[in-house]
Amino acid sequence: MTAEAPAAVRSMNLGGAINAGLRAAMERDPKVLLMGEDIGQLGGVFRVTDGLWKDFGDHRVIDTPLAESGIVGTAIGMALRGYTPVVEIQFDGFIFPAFNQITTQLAKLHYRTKGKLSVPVVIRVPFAGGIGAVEHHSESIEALFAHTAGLRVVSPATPQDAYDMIQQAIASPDPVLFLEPKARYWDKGEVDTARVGTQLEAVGGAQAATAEMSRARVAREGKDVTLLAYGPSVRLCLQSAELAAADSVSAEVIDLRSVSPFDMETVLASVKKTGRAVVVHEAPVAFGTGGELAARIGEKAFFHLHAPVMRVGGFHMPYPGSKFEHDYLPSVDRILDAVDRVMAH
Amino acid sequence: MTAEAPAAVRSMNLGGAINAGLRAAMERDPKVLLMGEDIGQLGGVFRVTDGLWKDFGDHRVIDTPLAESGIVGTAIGMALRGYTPVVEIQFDGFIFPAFNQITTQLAKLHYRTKGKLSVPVVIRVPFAGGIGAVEHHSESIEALFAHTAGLRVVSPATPQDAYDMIQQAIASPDPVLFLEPKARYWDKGEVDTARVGTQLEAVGGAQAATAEMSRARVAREGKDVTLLAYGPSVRLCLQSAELAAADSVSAEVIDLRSVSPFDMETVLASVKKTGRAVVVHEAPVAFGTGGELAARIGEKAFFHLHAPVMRVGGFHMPYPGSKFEHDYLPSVDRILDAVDRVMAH
Amino acid sequence: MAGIGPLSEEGLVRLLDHEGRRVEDATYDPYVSHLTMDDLRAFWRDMTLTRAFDLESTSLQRQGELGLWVPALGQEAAQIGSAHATRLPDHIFPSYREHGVLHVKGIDLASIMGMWRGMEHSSWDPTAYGVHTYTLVIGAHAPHAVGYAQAMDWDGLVGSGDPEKDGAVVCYFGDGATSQGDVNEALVFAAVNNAPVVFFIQNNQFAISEPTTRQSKVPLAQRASGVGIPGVRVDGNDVVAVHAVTRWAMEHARSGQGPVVIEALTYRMGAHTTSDDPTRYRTTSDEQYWKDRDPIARLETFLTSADELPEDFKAQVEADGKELARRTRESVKGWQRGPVEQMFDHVYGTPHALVQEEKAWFNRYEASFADQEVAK
Amino acid sequence: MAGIGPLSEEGLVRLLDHEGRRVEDATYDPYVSHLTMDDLRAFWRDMTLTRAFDLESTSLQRQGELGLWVPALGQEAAQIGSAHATRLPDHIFPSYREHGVLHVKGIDLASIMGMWRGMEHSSWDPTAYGVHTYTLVIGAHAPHAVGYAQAMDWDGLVGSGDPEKDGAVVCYFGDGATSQGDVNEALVFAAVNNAPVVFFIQNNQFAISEPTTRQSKVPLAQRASGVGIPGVRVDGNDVVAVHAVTRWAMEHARSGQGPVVIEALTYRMGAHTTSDDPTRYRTTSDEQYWKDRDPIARLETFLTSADELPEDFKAQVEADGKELARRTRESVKGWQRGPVEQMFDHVYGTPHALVQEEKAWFNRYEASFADQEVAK
Ligand SMILES: Cc1ncc(C[n+]2csc(CCOP(=O)(O)OP(=O)(O)O)c2C)c(N)n1
Ligand SMILES: Cc1ncc(C[n+]2csc(CCOP(=O)(O)OP(=O)(O)O)c2C)c(N)n1
Ligand SMILES: [Mg+2]
Ligand SMILES: [Mg+2]
Repeated sequence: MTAEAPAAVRSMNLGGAINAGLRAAMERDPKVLLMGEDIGQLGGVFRVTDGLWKDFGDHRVIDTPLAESGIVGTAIGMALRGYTPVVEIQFDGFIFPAFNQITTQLAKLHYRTKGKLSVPVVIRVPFAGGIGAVEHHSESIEALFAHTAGLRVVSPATPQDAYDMIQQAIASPDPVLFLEPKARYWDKGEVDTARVGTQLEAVGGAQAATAEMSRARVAREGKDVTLLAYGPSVRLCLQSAELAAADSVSAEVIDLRSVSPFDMETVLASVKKTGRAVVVHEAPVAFGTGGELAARIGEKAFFHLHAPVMRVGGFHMPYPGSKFEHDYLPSVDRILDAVDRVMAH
Repeated sequence: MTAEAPAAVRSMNLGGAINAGLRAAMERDPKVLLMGEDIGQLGGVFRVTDGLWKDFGDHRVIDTPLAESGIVGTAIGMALRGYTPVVEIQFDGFIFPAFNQITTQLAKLHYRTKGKLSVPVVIRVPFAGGIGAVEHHSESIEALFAHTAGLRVVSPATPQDAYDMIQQAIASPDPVLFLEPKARYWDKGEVDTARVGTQLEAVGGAQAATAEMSRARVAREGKDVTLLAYGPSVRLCLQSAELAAADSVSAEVIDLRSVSPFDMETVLASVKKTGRAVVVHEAPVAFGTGGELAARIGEKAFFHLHAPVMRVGGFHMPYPGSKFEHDYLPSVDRILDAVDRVMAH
Repeated sequence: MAGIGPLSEEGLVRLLDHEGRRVEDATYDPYVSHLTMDDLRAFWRDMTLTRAFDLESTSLQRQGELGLWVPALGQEAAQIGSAHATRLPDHIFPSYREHGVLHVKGIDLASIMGMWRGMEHSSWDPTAYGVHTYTLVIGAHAPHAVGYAQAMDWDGLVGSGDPEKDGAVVCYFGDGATSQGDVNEALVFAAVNNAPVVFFIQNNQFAISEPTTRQSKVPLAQRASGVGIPGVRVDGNDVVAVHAVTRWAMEHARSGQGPVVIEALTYRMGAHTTSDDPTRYRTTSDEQYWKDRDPIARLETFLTSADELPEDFKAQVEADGKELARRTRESVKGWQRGPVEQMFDHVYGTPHALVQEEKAWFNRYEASFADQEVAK
Repeated sequence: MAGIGPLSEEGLVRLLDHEGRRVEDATYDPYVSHLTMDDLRAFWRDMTLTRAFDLESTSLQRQGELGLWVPALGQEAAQIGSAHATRLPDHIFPSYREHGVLHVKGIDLASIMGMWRGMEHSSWDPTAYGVHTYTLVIGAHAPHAVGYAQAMDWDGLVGSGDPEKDGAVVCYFGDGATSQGDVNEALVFAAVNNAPVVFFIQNNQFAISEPTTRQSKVPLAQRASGVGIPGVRVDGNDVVAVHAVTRWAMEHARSGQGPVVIEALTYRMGAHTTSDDPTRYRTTSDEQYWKDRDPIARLETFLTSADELPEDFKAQVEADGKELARRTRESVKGWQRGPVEQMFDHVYGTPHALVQEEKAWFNRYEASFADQEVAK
């Protein structure tokens, strides 16, 4: 194999990678526009859209009235005329006023019209907890949207994925809920900025991009137990795997990346190998995405399992005051406790 | 044991039992009021509130403006002043405009105020499919609410339960999502109208009622496989059990009655006995309540299971046109197919 | 609009009174001065055909051929008059009762029955006709209309200086819908963005059983003033006045002057849907009062008194109505559902692993019955 | 309000001009004629204490003692003036910035810090003070206020004929909130039910970074006319005018005449919250303009020119402010989170199997560490 051209690798944090990805998408396609509360001059409360208003102007970076249903609803109308609106919901806990628009309109218009209409709206949501915030600013909402067909739900865990996946989400003809692990905005990493552009500019790029965005990634190989996570919990699982290794337990970590759909092929391959699985997410365990994973692993790999699939996540309660979140959220200790339990079999 | 006083048993259909239950609750407590769209003079599009406006008047049976968020939101305000509003959402598919009020306010106010405030609002929703309706009139929404702590989610399957549980829901100090299997409104049954009143008038009645409403019921005993269902799917499971019996498979049917919380004690006792479980619901299987049941059964009864827990339910798609619903919905055939699969082990 | 209720007939723009006499109106006369008797006959024909179709549809539902029917009876003038004030590139966001609008926009009414028969959720190509699909969630389409209108503006289709080229959006909804958050947010977004959209309220006096007085104490057009845009009330049973007001509003929007609210006061002469029973909540004398104000009869009286409705024209329209009804009946009865696995199509625009897996399972499952059949 | 924008200072009700001079107003003078100099000094004291507390809170956040602080700087007149027009059984639904209102209603400001420190989600007993908990979801409390108001009416607390006995509800929200569906639905429900509720908009000119012009092209009080209720614009930096207008509105509501919208035009002198950086979106000259219109200074000038603000009174208020700041600082620093299993409490009002199970698991899990500790 000959040496490849040097990739355009830059060091970025996760929030900056989304910013750069948005910029690249806007440069690539003049129909891509951003809308949301405070995303213009302010650059968003997390500064994820910093600089874009200055460079692309009022018409492509739109500060909207303070009404989430109206934001998503008007974005749908724009999409119907060929635009690709990328909506920012300021915090996870404020997506609910738009629930009707997302669930009954955005998710269903393509199906409703038997494919005659497409609404490629991307909804960016800084989600999950761990930043010491007040109420409604730490919610994990993925299960509430994954249950609704027609939406894709993804969450990047690394700057590279953040950079690639935001562009893939924008390129996808389907509506995408893009969940940004806000506590990881400041995580640093190397980002190859060339690859996704090449993918998207190729014939069938949007399809390929959607498919790639929907695939899981083996973040660490192992053989005794599979840790399944996405978004903010991936880093935690990697740390847990590191510690488990010290205890001679070899944990494989799968970064699911996509919640709807789950990449069950990758999941099942791993679980069939290890015979044990622990699912980790911040959302309450009850009726969460971990239940779906556990059920499907059960259905498809029952006779490979040495132990029940364990779930580590939030409790059945509203997200508590931030002084409690350390205890509320899944932790390395709780993950290792679950690993111990599955390893006992 | 001496003979008990003859119970006040009447024959009713499920819709009529809710009507009678609402009437009894309104007679018992002058603070109970009904609100919703077209529930007054019209008696609701399913006539579930028929006659109540005439007998209780404008102030207790309130036709509201056409705005679900406003309906639930104002109901919360009334509850804060000591009223017990029973809200009707006209159809399952129209609850989403109220999603924010239900999820961020109704569910959380008690927790938010450390118990200082209570909002005992009951939200009645004719839910699920099978009536040949147009879009948005056949949705199964339970998973979208069960994931949120602070709400109770229940669904009666028989006229007796409809009569009892609506009154227990109204008596409960917690907000309750009361899911009425609309395709079963016309199912007939005998209803003892005396028992629940006695329960509610006793000391600690509200607590006892809430607890009872949250318990599952063994609807049919069996020993080879457990069929788990609630609301509209219970009748289907009983029919399936009947047919399975002809095939020498003894199926136990559990009518869960409550989705949040699930009565895991009853579920686990049954599954530990049979070693096999099939969950049936109309909602899409993916990220549905069956996943939660399967996961929890896995966690708690793994080594009792002869086969993976199977799920029978809707597919990952919007509820299709009514000409397709017969194929979309779980059927006796699909349940028996799942029973065959678990019995193969 | 000060001091009057939401059902008041005071101060409505009216160009034909309810006895079919022409009333002068300095403001709106210019917007109908171009209309010829041929145009008016065409309006009458459209209203009459819409009604023939509508009555046939109700009877098809009664015969079990449709799951549901939503009649537009009595609202023909509001729909035909306004729709005739639009043309491409205008785009229309209907609610679910605007059969008359569809007809004017060239959608063959016989072809829209798939959704009411339960075979599909929408029936025509929105792009081809400039008419979005029906939306059953009350008010949910209102913000779509606003976003679409903003985008038309960005695309250079508004206020270009060439009035023939410019376009705007019309968004239809009912009196009940005015209470929804989405409709109010749409007004806010439209006003602040100066979006070229005309909100056309058909105040048919009922949201199912609830009279408009349950939604408002004041005329619904007044909602416009809350966000600082013009609002006009028009006699919704006067097709000429509706046309005039809508033309004015469309020119306003197309030329870049921003959104407008029109409230057309009309009356739902039929049931809300075929599932409804209006005898439970309204009086026959009320119904009779509005029967006497039937929008079709009004134009008919005007044309007849002007000796402009020849018998042969009437006979032809009647025959056309029968033919439309016949075609509708036949196409409905003939239409079979597609193959069952069709229900798995178009959930996504690109392959989705779960849908693929479930579809594959379903096909295997279905095939297993076929195998059993064969085995027997 | 015709033809003016949402930030216009034209036509505001004003009883003290920005140089602290009394302006006459035939309509609203009667609503302040009862005020004595003692009352005005009390207003000034409340504003001054609120500000002292507010500044201390910001510095506590800077020191890491609070997770977040939401300053009310500049909005003291709007809050103190309006709150003084309420008394039990009136009930208040604040947004999240109404610290001045809380203070007037007798809630010890030092005691409200638990929620900003992350120990809890709300801090006072709503029933005891007639002040609902803060609501962080913009606009979500507006329908609560309306429902509460309707229920007050049913309870015989409105229009009883005895004005001393009657009550009403005040619902506070910001300029940004006026765009939310919930706020608009609340207006609809209030209007149609004639609910005794005063919607009090603090137009502080910003929703975080967005100026009010992103929410509306017209004054926000005009939203009232959309649903046919009275709307009044008042100079929100004039505590006397705010008091007058709110008194009028409360009497209107309490006597059964229905809802009112008040828009108090003020200016958020500080950041949106301690997480915000206003230098990114507004100019210092704008800030200076409004600094010159500081509501506290305005009343101070008036009182001083009338020779009604004795030095010893000022000194005492200053000392009280320092004391409040000190108490706040100490109570914040001293306040420890409750035991961790507290987080499982009050999810439901009656036992819920899942919560019980998870709590039991958690306690066992926690205990296992204690065991390990012991084992070591
Ligand atoms: C969000 C929502 N809530 C409730 C319904 C049920 N529903 C269907 S039509 C209708 C009344 C609509 O009244 P209006 O807006 O006046 O329109 P009309 O039917 O009179 O044309 C209702 C309540 C719905 N479709 N959507
Ligand atoms: C539904 C919702 N969306 C977004 C937010 C985030 N947010 C918090 S405050 C705020 C601005 C509110 O502006 P305004 O209503 O004018 O009140 P102010 O903060 O100026 O007092 C925003 C967007 C929220 N809290 N709730
Ligand atoms: Mg109507
Ligand atoms: Mg503001």
